Amino acid sequence: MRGNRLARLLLLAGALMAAPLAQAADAVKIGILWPLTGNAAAAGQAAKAAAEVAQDIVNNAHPELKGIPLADTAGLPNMGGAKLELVFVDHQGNPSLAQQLALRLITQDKVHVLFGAYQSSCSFTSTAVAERYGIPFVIGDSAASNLTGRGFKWLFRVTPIATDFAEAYMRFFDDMKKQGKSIRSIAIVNENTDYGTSVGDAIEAAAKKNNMPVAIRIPYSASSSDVSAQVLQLRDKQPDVVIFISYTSDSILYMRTMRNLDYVPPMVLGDDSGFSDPSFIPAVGDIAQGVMNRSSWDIGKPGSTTYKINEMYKAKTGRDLDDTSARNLQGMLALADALNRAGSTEPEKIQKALRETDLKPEQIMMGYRGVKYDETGQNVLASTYLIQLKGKQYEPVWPEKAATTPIQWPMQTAKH
Amino acid sequence: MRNASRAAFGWLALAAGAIVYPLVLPGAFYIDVGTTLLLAAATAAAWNIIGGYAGQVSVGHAMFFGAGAYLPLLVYKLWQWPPIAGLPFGIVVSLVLAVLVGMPTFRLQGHYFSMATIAVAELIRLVVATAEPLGAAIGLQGPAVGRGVWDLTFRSGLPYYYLFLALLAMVLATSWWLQRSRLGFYLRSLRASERAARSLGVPVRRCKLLALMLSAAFTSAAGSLYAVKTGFVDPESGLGILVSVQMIIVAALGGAGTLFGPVLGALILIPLQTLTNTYFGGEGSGLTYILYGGAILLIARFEPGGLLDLVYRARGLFAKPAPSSEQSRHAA
Amino acid sequence: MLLEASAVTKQFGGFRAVSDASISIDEGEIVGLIGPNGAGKSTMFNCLSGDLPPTSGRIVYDGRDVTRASPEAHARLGIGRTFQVPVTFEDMTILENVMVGAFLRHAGRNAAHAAAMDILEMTGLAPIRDRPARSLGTPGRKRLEIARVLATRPRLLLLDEALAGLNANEIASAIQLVRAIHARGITLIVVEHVMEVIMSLAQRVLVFNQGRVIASGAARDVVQDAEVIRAYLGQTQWIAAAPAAAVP
Amino acid sequence: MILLQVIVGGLLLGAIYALFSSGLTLIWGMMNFINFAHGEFVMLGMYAAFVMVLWFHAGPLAFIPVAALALVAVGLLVYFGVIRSVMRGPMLAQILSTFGLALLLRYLAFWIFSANFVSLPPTALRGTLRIGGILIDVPQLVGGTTAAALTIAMHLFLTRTRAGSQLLAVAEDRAAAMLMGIRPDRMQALAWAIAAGSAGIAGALIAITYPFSPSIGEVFGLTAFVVVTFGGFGSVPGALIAGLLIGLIQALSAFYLGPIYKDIAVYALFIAVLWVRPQGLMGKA
Repeated sequence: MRGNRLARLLLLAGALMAAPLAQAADAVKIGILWPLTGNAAAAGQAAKAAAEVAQDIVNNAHPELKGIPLADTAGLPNMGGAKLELVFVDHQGNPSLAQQLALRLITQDKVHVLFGAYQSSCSFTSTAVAERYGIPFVIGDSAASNLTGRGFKWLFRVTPIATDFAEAYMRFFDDMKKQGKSIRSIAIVNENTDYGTSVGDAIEAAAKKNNMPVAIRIPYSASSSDVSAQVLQLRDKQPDVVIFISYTSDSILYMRTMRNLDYVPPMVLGDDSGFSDPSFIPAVGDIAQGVMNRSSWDIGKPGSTTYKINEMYKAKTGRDLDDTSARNLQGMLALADALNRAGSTEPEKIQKALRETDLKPEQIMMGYRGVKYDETGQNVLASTYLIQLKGKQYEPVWPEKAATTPIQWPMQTAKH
Repeated sequence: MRNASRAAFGWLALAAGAIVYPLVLPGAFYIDVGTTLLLAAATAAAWNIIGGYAGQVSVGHAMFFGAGAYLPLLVYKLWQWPPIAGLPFGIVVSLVLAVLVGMPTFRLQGHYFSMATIAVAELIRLVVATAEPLGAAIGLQGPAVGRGVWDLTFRSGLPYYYLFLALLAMVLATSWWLQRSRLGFYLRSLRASERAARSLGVPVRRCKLLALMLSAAFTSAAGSLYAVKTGFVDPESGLGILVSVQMIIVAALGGAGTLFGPVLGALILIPLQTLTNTYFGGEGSGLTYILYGGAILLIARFEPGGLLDLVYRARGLFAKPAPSSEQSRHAA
Repeated sequence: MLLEASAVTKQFGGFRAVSDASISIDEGEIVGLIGPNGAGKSTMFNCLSGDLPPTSGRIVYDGRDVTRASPEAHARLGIGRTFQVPVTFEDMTILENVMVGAFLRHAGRNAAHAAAMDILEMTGLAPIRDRPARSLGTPGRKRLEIARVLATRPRLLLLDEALAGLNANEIASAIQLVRAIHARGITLIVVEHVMEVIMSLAQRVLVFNQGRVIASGAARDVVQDAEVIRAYLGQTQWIAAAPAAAVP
Repeated sequence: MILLQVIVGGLLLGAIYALFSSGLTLIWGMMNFINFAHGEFVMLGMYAAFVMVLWFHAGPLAFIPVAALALVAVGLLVYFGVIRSVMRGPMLAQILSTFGLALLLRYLAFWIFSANFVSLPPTALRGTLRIGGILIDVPQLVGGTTAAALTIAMHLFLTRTRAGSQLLAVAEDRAAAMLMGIRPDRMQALAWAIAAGSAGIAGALIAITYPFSPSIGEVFGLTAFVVVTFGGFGSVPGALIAGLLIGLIQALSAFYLGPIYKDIAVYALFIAVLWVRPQGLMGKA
């Protein structure tokens, strides 16, 4: 009898769960998996706002955004003006939950495409579900190299990956050496979860290939509340460039601790993430002048398309668009372009359209050389700028053709 | 014996419900929720053997779950074996861990055991997160696409559902046997008072160790099935403290030290989690956890013995407790 | 000689709870252990039952050295005990409590159940066997403790104030129970405050004071002993009447 | 010289560990109650300071006491609303209740303040001191020494004042204390107020230097457990010594072995201590 009642309860719960999954006609549904709570919530929340901006750009007419495909029309013209409908779910950074939610999005919400999933762990499990069901999955952000290369046919990644960054850094060092800067050795400081580890590994491998000595590699836990020991080690090794692969609180902590311990290396190079967090500049902008950062995103001059996109984002969140969220925004726009070309919500057609994607630099908001996927689904034209903190914002300084201001090297001339 | 037959009927109804559930709600998502529920119930029931019956509150069961989850993916990574072949290895590692943890710490009583288990589990998580052969922070993956039936990479979630159901049935059957066996009596007696139990000839440390090993083995098996189903494990999802805490919450919520408690806890908690996440998760306002945490707090505040107590009180089953004699907060 | 403790000393930091105490018990005896509060009776009990290993000295039971054996080993060898403040297994029923004891000699559930039912009949607890132990009052708990340890089939039973806090009726029935236990051939050592009880039960009495055995012999003789009276000086009122003073 | 620098940094952080752990150890020792939400109390102290700075542009002299008072209020609310009835229940209900509380507090903060990291703007406490070749961050120095001083003050309060000794009496033997006319309920409420208040101060002190978000409590909660077990349940001097020691071990192992080993070193040592001396450094056997 007890069992009966529970079974009934269970059924009721099931019925309740089914309720909100009603369909809206004609829209193209995109299921978006992000960590909206948990430790990576801040990134997930920012990316959510960015996706909503992308939705706005596609669904409403924005003729002021020149060059961006689908901006000037409302909806997807090839599909009779169909709108994008976004279904957000929160996987909380839990890979098993990400798997379950991918299932829900595919089988209950009947989404046509999946998008996500920030943490590589969650991307691993949710893309596998999409692969099994034959639903295209566009990765907006996860950078772990081994996400692609699993033989998946339904996986597309717009963002550059760890090895791209690493190679960009090496090219940058070469350029600097040609300009007569002294770079005898570098140091790699990385937080020790999947993001920091995979980027750190990629940089170390690239440095080895390019005969760039790594003076020291310091993996650390992002929850550290004291990093003076690491800073002292760096001071001891005297590298010419320190590359930080850090989240928000730890990147701020490093900057403060370096200031307190009176240590300024010739150059600090942040690998996006924490250095791009909107909290970074208000917290340590004054002491981190000259810090370089990786970004594929540049707000640009007032009046430019990118500037206007940033204004849209800012109106929504009160903050500037950061690189991580911008890459997600770009991912959504590139996906919308493919959906429009597919002209249908059939998975095979979307897959084919994604494969045929060929966006030119002027059609995108990011500093990529374009969007074009190889057979593993990786965007081979993804690339990055290097930017430098000058005053209250970062300015592009490398590659030269993107630079708005000359690079300052060493970062702070006063000390050292 | 009216109660006994009533209990038997209840179990039968529950088993029947669990077996037909996928047919009633055939969506892949519902099956996955059902599988999650079964996993939660199975791990909580496994934890219940040491934490409930024996009253030794382990806050480090993630080490067994993690061992179970890592070994299948490790044998796949190293030798390309079907992951499920790692299940027995996981159990062996868990048993070794149980002995290593249990031998010294069962001298300690009360919170010391809890603290020691937290510390060992955290230590293992941290070490694994730095161990390259174990995938370090990035974790291990299973075969993305199955190479044969033994890889158990089903497109449908149904086989997993029944695998987890079978596991839960095994844990519950073992618990039922345990309740009636000498070991079960000994565990419940030492939970009440180790000193009195020893005076009656109960080999307390050996019993606790046996219970921990039994509990560890089942937890490990659950971890293995989890890894085979998910195809992925990293230090956080396999060995994180939340893994341990979830087992405790599920068991304690339903009623620790009872046969049905962990199942009841899972029946309430997992739908609660799923519902709050379905309705409020997409907003990302944190409301999911506010409701979830609030519900746990209220239950602990008003039903400290677990919800099963409430059920029993409501049914007035006290007059003649079933032979299993579920723990109950009697007002007499 | 069933049990022989020679020169047992138990030291807690600087405090000697039991000092150089020697006692010997013959099979089939009922021995009373008396003395003022804090005289070391309970500590001695704990040494004899394996709960506390003595600091020095030697305890031989049935020809075997059990000085440092664990409490569970003591139980296996046939030394059972009750506690001064009864410790029952609260969440279990009375029957289950007794079955815990019975499992020592019967691995199987059914055998243990049968053995426990036997004991429950003997101790008069059978009618309430399915009530949870926590529903019992102090007299019931004391009785349950006795039943539980009887189920382990001890040869030597150490009763620690099993009668304290009982009213006259209960004492009478408890004395009956102790006699019945003795009649089963079980040797008993009884710590008791109620002198009448000791007088009527014990064949031999040992008097503890300040950790030492200061007198031993037949109950009547010991009460006359000058040293014993001195030890109890100021406490005569409870030697005589021994009301239920220890009852909380 | 570098070694000295590392040691000073570790000790200053360890002092703050000691402060927020001493509240936990007080409750643990007194009521045999594990509070899984203690880290969240520290987090709330940080946000109390944040709100004061944001709304009233308060300086540390204002926001630290306010954080303390706010958390005292939270502590009392939690005690009377939840703990008083839960503490009589089984240990599992206690764990359950404070774990639910931790989630609730964490995500209430999340709801109100969002998941974004925030940090306090530079306060009057700024700059770096150079003392005999080593560099010390002023906020860190002030934070560490204040924390150490407050921990010692708490110990003195417990051992030298009437209220304190009544509190300890309840911890020692509840029944005996009641016979002496002490009302355990009030003393336990006092313990919760002190515990939460000290966590609040610790939070405010940490907030001066470190950026934070609602999920930061988890880290502090775990650290506090280790400190408390290490020092011995219920021992404030134990918590002080253990806190300093753990800060030191973390700093030294981070420097010599690498930062990812610092928590490994702490847990390994912790387990070793449990083995050899289960009652902790200053605990009673």
